[in-house]
Amino acid sequence: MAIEKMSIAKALNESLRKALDTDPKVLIMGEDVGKLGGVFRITDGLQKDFGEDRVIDTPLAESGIVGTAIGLALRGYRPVVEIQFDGFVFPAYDQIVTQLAKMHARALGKVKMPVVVRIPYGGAIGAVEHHSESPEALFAHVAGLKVVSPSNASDAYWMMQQAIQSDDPVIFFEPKRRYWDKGEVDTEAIPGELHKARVAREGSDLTLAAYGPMVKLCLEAAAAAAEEGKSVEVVDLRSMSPVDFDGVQASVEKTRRLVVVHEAPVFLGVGSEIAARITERCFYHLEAPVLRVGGFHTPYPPARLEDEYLPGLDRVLDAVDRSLAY
Amino acid sequence: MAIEKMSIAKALNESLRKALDTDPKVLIMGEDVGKLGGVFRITDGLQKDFGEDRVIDTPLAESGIVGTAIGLALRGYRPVVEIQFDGFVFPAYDQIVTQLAKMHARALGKVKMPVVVRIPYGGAIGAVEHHSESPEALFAHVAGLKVVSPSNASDAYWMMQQAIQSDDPVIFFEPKRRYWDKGEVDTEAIPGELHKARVAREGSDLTLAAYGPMVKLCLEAAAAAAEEGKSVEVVDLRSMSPVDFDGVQASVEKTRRLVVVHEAPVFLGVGSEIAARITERCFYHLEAPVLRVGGFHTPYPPARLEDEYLPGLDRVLDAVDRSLAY
Amino acid sequence: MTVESTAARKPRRSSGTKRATGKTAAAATQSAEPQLVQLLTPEGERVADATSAEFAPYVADITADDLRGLYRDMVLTRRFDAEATALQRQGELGLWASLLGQEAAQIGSGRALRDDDYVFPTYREHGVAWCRGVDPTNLLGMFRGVNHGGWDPNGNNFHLYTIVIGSQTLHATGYAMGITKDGADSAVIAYFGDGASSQGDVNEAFTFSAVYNAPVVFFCQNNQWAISEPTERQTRVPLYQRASGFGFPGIRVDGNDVLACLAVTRWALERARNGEGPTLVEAFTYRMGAHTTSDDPTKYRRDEERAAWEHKDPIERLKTHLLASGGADEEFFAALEAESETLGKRVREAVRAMPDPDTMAIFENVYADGHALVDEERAQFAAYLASFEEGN
Amino acid sequence: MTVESTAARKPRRSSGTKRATGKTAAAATQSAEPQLVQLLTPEGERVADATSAEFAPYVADITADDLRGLYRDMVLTRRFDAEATALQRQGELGLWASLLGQEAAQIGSGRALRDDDYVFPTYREHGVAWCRGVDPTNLLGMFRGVNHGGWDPNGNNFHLYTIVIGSQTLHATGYAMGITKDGADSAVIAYFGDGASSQGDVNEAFTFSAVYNAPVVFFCQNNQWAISEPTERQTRVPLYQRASGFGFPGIRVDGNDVLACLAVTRWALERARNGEGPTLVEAFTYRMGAHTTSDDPTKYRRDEERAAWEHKDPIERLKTHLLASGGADEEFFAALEAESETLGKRVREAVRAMPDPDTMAIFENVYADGHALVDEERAQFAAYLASFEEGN
Ligand SMILES: Cc1ncc(C[n+]2csc(CCOP(=O)(O)OP(=O)(O)O)c2C)c(N)n1
Ligand SMILES: Cc1ncc(C[n+]2csc(CCOP(=O)(O)OP(=O)(O)O)c2C)c(N)n1
Ligand SMILES: [Mg+2]
Ligand SMILES: [Mg+2]
Repeated sequence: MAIEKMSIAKALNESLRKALDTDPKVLIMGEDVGKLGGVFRITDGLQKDFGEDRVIDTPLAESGIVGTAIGLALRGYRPVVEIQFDGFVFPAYDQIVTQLAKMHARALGKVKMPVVVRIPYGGAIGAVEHHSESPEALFAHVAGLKVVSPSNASDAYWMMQQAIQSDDPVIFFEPKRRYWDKGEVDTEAIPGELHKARVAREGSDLTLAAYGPMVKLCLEAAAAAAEEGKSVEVVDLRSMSPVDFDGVQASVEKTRRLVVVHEAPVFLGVGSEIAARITERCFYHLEAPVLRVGGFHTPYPPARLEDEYLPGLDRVLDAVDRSLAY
Repeated sequence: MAIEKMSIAKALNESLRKALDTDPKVLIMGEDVGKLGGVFRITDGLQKDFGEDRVIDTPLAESGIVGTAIGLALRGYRPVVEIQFDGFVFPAYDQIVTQLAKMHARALGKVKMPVVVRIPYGGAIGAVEHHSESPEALFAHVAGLKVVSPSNASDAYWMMQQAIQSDDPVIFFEPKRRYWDKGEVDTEAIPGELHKARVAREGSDLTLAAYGPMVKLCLEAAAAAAEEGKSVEVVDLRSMSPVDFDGVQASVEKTRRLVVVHEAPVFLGVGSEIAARITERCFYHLEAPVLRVGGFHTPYPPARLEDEYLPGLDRVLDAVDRSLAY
Repeated sequence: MTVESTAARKPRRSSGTKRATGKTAAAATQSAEPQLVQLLTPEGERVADATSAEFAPYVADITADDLRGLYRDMVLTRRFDAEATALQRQGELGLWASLLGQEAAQIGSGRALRDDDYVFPTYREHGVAWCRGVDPTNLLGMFRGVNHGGWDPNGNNFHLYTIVIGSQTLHATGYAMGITKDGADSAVIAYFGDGASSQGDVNEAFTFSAVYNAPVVFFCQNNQWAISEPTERQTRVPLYQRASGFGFPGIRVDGNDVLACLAVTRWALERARNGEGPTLVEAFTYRMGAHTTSDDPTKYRRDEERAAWEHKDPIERLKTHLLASGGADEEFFAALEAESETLGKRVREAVRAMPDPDTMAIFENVYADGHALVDEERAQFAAYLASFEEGN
Repeated sequence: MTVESTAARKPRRSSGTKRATGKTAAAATQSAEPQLVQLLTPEGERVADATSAEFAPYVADITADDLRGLYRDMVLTRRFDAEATALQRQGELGLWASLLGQEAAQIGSGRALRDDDYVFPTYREHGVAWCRGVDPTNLLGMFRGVNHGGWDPNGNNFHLYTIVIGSQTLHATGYAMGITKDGADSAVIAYFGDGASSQGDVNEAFTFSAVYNAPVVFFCQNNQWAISEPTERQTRVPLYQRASGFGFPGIRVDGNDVLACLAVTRWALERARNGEGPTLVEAFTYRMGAHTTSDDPTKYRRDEERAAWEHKDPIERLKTHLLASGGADEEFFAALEAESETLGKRVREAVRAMPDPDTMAIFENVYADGHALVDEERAQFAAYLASFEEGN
């Protein structure tokens, strides 16, 4: 039976396992990914089954991890790199934006960079500083990278498969607060395209666009709005680079209203690009300006304030109301 | 006589000299800033006059430069750090976004981070890879940093003074292709606020908003448009964090049309935020969607293609026409 | 011979190479097991070999009273640490990073400092904080989630905890460069772990401090583990040797010997004050507990390893010595036990009384000079919150 | 004694400290001037000391024919380099980074490689490129501004030039880790400069290569300058010593002695192939010209320094040796001169004939698998350009 109910964490683990199993060039690299199976256990059991040569505990140096992954890719390997937490990707930022993103173009296409950088991201887990950030815009702005984030177990499984198969570098943002959410995964299904948005719930009055951890919240908001007689469509973007603007546009042409939700700060967050471009594409369709719900222009706050800081049901519904009020 | 005509490069040099002269805590740090005076000679003569203790040639390690500047700031110094070219700031990115930007908040205000990071940025100088980038959005998205860019000699002089006096970290983007453009500097004037936009040319039909190297281009475009009977207002943003949205809004409420121009890629560039927010603020005023002219979602191309890649007069005027056609 | 030392250890088992080890043209091999500066054996006896003779003068002034002080520091630090671990289990803290086993390294080095010296800790230097006079309850704020570091760094010349591995070594170096510029004779100590030694920043700190001859002591607590990774994932030679290639001395000290840690740190600080620049001290110790309360060491290390280190316990060792030398009597230990209890109680109560921050604190201290966007968002959010209160 | 070496040099003049140098408790000082592996003196004579005896076997197979080959490589490389400098002055190139003075380091190391080895260069390894069989005109594309690196790295196992200092050392290490995984006995050589040694990435490459015992040779051309900064801005001890602290050998070789560079690189490559892991080679040489054509060295270095190095010229030295040993006659030199002229002409013509890239190339090769936004922007831009052509 190919359909199984599993958590996002398990789906990722299964997907990595399958990749290791089917392609000897696939490697897992990162801090504590071996015996420990990663601090979130996403690589649990993989070193035991595939050996230290395929599942590699690295020195504690993120630039070194990504930099050597690039070298391994040049040698024909397909490294899947784990960054332990969102806030620790920055030591590797130079190698990612200057080397990983640009190598293919620099070589006029003569080398490829099939490297996946996995980043557990986002907040709401009550953690200390640097463990709750949402830096996706800082990668999506950079040409040469692809940036995705699954919102459910099936996507976690299949998007990881596709990311590993991609000949381009993929920054794979894993919604860590949803790791233990379960969903059905059909490991024999034919998956949709990696960079296409998905209508997660149909509606006619307003579109909520989100990705990763905020999709579930938006679905809850849509359900709550439905009780008040408002029909809200939820679009799961799935990919932040490229963004499926056609998909969002199709929804907005129907609903004429758009609210974008992400945990990342609003200012120059992915929502700003969606607002700008959808406004350009749908100028005569929009009944209200595209509204955005997200983090503030502040550092991610201490855990005891994160519930207030993070977009929650009320803030999303408030934005829905404000949009509908135009 | 306090009013003098000088290049942007000279204005920066004079401003740094004045800062070194008036505040013994001010330091200059960077690669080749000493005897050589920097590859653009912005620090020319400063080491000779203020000594190796104030104008410090550093090891070739950007993370180390910013990291030690943070330590010096903790000790009470006010380091002005030079990053040699835009593309070389990324090794320091972690220290900038994780430490420099967040230290003040982390300490609940008990320490300050008066560090200026100077970055000669932008293209059009016929350089090899990594020497022509415009990464400002990657800093403006990050809370805790201030991000500015002067467009003329007077602003270069005064904004540098203000950046050094600021108790917050300021990422100071210097429009390298304009270094040799001359303008009048009144070294005794009372400067405007660092983070306020400036109307560089008045107009009534459309607003062009830009900063740094693109202001001059927009002024040329406005002049060309005037010949065709179109009255274009040019707003020099000066600051990308914070953006003076009130200033832009005031202009757009008058002209009802906005085009934002920057060299940086359009996708998630500063223009996306301006488009999103101004659309929200001026939804009923706008006759056309906010249009953006900027770089493509590609690596900065080889020099022989940069004229095509960079926003030029024609592309700006094309956007003006497209906006006016709504 | 111009060839520098080769690896003291064999290539790792897992390197996957099947090649034979060929003859090298030239290879000066260093001694396999590096010496350790030790002044007090695990059995609590004073060491009297050549190395200790070199460093013993640095603790010649230490009286029985001082020894009791060091002992008290370690006991209270351990007690505080245990209390924090318990508080995490009770849900009062979100996380705790225990220093269990590293008390001697921290108290020994911490007590070597002068008030005007400056400390750059990781997230585990609770013992050093204690030496600096930072109220231990202040350390708990960030682990409870009410702040990211609640104390004034300049209050005790003890910088905020730094979580991103290695970053603080550069801050320490910069601070030390500032001391030199000021013409002061203070010094800086930068703490970091064995794992951190791999970070580029740490090595850049070595370069900067050497080039500028900065008065900084790099104090590496090699507790054998970086979460689940043993030290050989970070280096194939002893860590203290890293320093020589940057042009300054490195030394390995028994990190469970508080006297030796005190002596070696004093020596290194003296070098700094004398204008001799940086020193790397590797305190060879052991993380007796989990990496943090979130960690499960049974996944990656054997119980026997931990058990072997029990015997080297830094507190027991000094206790034995104090008892044997008559430096302390049962009364002292009993009084200390009582003091520990009081401390535990105080910490418990203080944590439970720690108020949640005000919501609007989110917007505070983002900038020193203000920022229009923060102001705008603060106002909008306040209005939004008010809309509920008005019973909207 | 457990203390590692201290700085061989005094604290820098400019460190601003007024403190007296106090006594250190322990300090094993290394010899002030490190030895250099040299097989050929500046006067062209074979060296016969102990060190050279160790490395001479690595070039025992070198015939007079081979020597002429090395000489030819150096002369043609220099000629190509001079031509490129001239082309920059004529406006045909935007920039040029000359290797003048570093021919021996590059040819010696480059000729030590096997075809299946892999090279990670900086932006100055024109001589190594030559050894790899990369058409020199291919190197000029990026300096002319028609591409960012025009050749197929896998065509000659010669990676693209890397401009961001030090990054390529990690790529080299990763590539070498891959070789180990493949069970191959190829090796990797990573070039970098004295300035680069300060970058975190380079030190992380040392850590990774040591921990994974990767078959990589780190070849540092210490040409004494990083743009305007002399080597003491990067380190206070000789650079080759950096390796020992990471657990692998470092060695300094006369970078202007092509034979010694060949021998030492062969030795280091042999170590790599034998599963002995990384080696650091510091080729002690000199940048005879400016940093690049944009640079003005008169701002920061004295003419006399350059003049002193003229005498150590790598090409003259081999020429003297060839003449003295009868390894080459005037006919050979004359023929080579003619060959140089031909090469110069070919390069000149090739550059001038190099077409500008097509505008739409901006959008090519950004992604291997395509990207909707790039497609959209490409289409929009094409339409925009077409609007002019239609005489809009
Ligand atoms: C840059 C960075 N990467 C990863 C982490 C996650 N992390 C926290 S502690 C730790 C291990 C640190 O080991 P070590 O330096 O030996 O210090 P110890 O915890 O043993 O005291 C890791 C990987 C981090 N905090 N920062
Ligand atoms: C990360 C980075 N910072 C700065 C630069 C600018 N830059 C180019 S070459 C150079 C000096 C390099 O010196 P070295 O490593 O000794 O190599 P050399 O040029 O002498 O061969 C500098 C600072 C760069 N290319 N990359
Ligand atoms: Mg450790
Ligand atoms: Mg150099």
